[in-house]
Amino acid sequence: MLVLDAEFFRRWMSAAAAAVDREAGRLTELDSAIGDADHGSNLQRGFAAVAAVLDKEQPAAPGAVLALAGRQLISTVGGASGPLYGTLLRRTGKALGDEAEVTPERLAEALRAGRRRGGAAGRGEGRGQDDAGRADPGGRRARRVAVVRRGADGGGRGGARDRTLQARKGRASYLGERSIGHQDPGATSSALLIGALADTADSTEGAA
Amino acid sequence: MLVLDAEFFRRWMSAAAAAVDREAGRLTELDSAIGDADHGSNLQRGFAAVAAVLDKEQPAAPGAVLALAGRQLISTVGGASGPLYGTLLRRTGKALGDEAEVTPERLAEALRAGRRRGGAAGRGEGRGQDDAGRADPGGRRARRVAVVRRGADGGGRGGARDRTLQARKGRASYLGERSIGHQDPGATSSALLIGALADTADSTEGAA
Amino acid sequence: MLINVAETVVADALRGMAAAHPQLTVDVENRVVVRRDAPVADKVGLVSGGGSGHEPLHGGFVGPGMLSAACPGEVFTSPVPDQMVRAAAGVDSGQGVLFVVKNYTGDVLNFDMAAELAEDEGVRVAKVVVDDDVAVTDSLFTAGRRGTGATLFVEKIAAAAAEEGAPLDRVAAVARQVNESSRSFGVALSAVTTPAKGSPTFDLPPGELELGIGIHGEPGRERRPMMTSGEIADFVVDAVLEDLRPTRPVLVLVNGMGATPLLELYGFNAEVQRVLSGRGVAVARTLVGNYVTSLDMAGCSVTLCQVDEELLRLWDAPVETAALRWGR
Amino acid sequence: MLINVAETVVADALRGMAAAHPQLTVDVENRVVVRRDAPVADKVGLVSGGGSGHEPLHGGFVGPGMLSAACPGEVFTSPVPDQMVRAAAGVDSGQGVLFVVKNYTGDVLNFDMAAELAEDEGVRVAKVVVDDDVAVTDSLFTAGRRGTGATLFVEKIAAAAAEEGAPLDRVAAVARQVNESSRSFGVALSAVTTPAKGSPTFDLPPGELELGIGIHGEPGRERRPMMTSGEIADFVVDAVLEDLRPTRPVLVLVNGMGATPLLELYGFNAEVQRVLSGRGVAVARTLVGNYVTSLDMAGCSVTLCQVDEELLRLWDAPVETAALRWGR
Ligand SMILES: Nc1ncnc2c1ncn2[C@@H]1O[C@H](COP(=O)(O)OP(=O)(O)O)[C@@H](O)[C@H]1O
Ligand SMILES: Nc1ncnc2c1ncn2[C@@H]1O[C@H](COP(=O)(O)OP(=O)(O)O)[C@@H](O)[C@H]1O
Ligand SMILES: [Mg+2]
Ligand SMILES: [Mg+2]
Ligand SMILES: [Mg+2]
Ligand SMILES: [Mg+2]
Repeated sequence: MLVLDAEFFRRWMSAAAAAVDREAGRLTELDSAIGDADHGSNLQRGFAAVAAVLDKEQPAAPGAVLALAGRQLISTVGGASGPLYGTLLRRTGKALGDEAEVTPERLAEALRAGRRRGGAAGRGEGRGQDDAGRADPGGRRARRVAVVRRGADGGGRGGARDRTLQARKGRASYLGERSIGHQDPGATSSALLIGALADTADSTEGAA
Repeated sequence: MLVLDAEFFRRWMSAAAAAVDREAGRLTELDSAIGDADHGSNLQRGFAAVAAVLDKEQPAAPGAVLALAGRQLISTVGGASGPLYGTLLRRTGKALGDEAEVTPERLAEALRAGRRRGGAAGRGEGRGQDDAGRADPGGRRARRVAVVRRGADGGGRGGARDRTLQARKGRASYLGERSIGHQDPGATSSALLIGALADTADSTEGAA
Repeated sequence: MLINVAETVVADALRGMAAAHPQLTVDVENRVVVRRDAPVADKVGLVSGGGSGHEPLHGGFVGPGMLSAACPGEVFTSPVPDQMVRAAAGVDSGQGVLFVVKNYTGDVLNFDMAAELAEDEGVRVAKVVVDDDVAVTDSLFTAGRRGTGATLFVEKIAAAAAEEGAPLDRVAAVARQVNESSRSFGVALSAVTTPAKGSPTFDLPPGELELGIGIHGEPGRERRPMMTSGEIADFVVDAVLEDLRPTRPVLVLVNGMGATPLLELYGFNAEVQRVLSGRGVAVARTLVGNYVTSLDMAGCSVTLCQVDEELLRLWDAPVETAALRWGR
Repeated sequence: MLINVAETVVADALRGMAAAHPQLTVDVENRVVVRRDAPVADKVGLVSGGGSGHEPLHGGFVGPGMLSAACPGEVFTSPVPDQMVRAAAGVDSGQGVLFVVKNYTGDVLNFDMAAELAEDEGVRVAKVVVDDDVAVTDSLFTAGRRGTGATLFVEKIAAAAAEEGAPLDRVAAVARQVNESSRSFGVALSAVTTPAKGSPTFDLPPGELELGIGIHGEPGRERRPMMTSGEIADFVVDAVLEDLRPTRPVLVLVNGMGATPLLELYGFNAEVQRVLSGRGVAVARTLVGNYVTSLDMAGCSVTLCQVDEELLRLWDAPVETAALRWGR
């Protein structure tokens, strides 16, 4: 059985940083069609900082890794994706507590908890930020945690399905019907992060 | 012998207005290569005003026609070409006095006088505006007054020769060597005005 | 672009601001711009911020009579909570701090987190969310209207109340009143190029315009063949009036998006005034200029704010910032 | 372009200015912008003007502490003498009027004619020709250096002397001293599009820049592949210093050509300050913004003016215009 330790989560985050770095141009391009052309550089800046701080502080427990990564995203990304991804990781980390190793089931549960508590998105004076909606990276990620367990590849294609939908959240919502046919940048980056998780799991299983 | 009356000068000015109107785009285009892209619209505005005021006031003597046209150019054109053309016409008109008819020789003489007195261009604190230089529309026009007497066509080709010269006056001078190879907009408009004079003379002789 | 590299654009600008404005304390590393004399005793502080690229908003509005501090984020990206927490702590005199937040998901989320953290540190925080852009239909299913030009009115007028010694809840109430009394609509004549992307965020051929744009290069709701200044004024002012239906005189902001020459903006203002007077709307004050911009975007927006005597008095009160100055 | 038709651009802008600035008297028909309280008793008047398209220059600089009147010509075309004569007559208190003229053939010719005519009407006129642009080599064979950014310094400082009651010859002498102490150099990142022409006046592909441009879309002396903000600052500041060789502290104007975002200008200012301090030049004051513009041109210019205590005091004196305001 696959058991996940702090090292696993550090590898996940560093795979995520690599994936985001590689795909930054595409994420920004997607965001430029229906947003403000910064999603790629936002995450690139954030995950570079995450990789650096994990390298420096080397937290010893899975929960501590995710909580630190989340805090770092919050402090360096800004925008919508900073608090959303940051809060998700931070709360997932908190839910994992200080155990030295966790099972994939525990991680899935913690991600769901992190997502439920991601209600910070909802404090915008009742104007519709109050649930993590269609495009919510956290939501997608939580739903796709199954991917990790199955070791399947969730990366790359994520978000393509969104093209038929009309954006209701984030800047893309301002486009109204013109958002239909566009791929959501946040959904795409979620797929990248999940893909990084899956790859990390794969290579761990392979090594085991 | 050709004798020129107020009607002749009004027809000259209205032919000039038509020519400038027709060629305004080209003049502006030339000015955009080596200046500030307004020579055509400057003269268009000025000669339209000249045509209007002559139509309204119907001055009875050649000198009065040119003086009024010159004043009108000064009051409506601005830029370098307004005072240069305006002063030339105004002073030529003054030199013609209030005779009801003048000979081509008298006109040629008056144009030369107008040009000599065009020294207003030279009051710019001794920085080089102090003579009517290469591109001076007045200078060209005075030299080409012979064209009228010969009834030859001076229009159209004027200024082409300038291409091999480096501009030393006006905005084109800022370009330094980069002005070589460009046709001067003021020289081109001078040729248009002279062409209008020649055409007017032709049609007058034809009618005579 | 007149930059070194995209990564240092905001830090470079802050260093340049510091050199130009000795009356500001610019913390380049932590990205906070504070008026030199903060905290002002017994005065409520006003902190705003948002993505960079909208200059002079917000740093250019820091000073006596307007913001106590501004937090610039990356270009078009909301700042991070650390910045607002630091700013709040720096300007709080004990009377509390008002956060002025433009209604974008990112801005709202980050300021909310900051409010929580600042309150943990003992700073009382109130918040007003500015959402004046009528181009975006307000609905439960969307993020709501965007915050654009009204931010200037909210910051100026609420700050004047603070300057007079109004307590936090009153300053917040004034800010909300100004927001509720304000509506905007914007038009782009060209797209915007961000340093990070290096090419225009959308494709707008010359000879076309985009109606209902935001200030982040988000494409608008509708594209049309080029209109005259007068036709644009008709369209834009009517869009605002339809939503605002003012019964009192208005403040008018004729705002350039960054690359529209002042000559054109003034000409456009003449048309805006024509439309307003045709619709029977009295104009109390007019401000024309590039105030809430979108980098190098050509275009303009109109913001109207209907005012009573109190708001007008606060608008006229002295202000002494890099970008807005009058009175005394 | 945000215009109606090219022919009415200037008149439209003047109507819009009138609506925005009740403290100005705007004669739209005769194209003269005058401070409302003119003529000010016992004060020398200052009249400037030039082609439109450089806003806020000059209309935005009319008011207490700066110009008495401004005469806007057509876009990039010097105004006609009738305008200056009318302005001079309107602002003369009997102490005479200083004409501030940028050194372009058209401006010099038209202001000269106006001076003659105004003197015929009994107004004493002095004139200063501003020629600060080092990109154009001064020579007997050319029209001389162009007038650009230093115009702002000349207008502000000479007007402060007038405001203090200095007589005409003294005001003119101060203006000349400021001009002689000032040098500028400009760079374009894009060409300019005039309303009359409707397309860029020269072809500047993205990724290239033009060094030594003027403010009328005249192409520069040299084209180069794009440089960083820091490299441009090195080039521009060195070009100015080579000619000026200041021995005293300088006023710095980091000027945008119209379409350069303030964010970039501030960043550029940081680089300018770096170069100056590296060259051992002390900076007394810095002004950053779009002040002497060229419609929608992207780019910037740097003007340095070396000052003694007297000039610095006059620079700091209060000014209250649409575009420049400080002090009391
Ligand atoms: N209210 C929201 N709920 C869930 N996801 C959102 C929300 N707003 C934005 N997003 C996600 O964030 C992405 C944009 O992130 P980013 O470009 O980094 O921030 P910003 O929108 O502030 O520029 C969107 O594509 C979308 O997936
Ligand atoms: N100092 C001068 N002497 C003679 N002719 C000049 C001088 N300066 C400019 N010109 C002429 O005027 C023309 C430009 O006129 P125009 O474009 O109408 O004015 P501006 O240069 O003010 O924009 C030039 O092409 C040149 O022929
Ligand atoms: Mg974005
Ligand atoms: Mg010209
Ligand atoms: Mg953003
Ligand atoms: Mg001109």
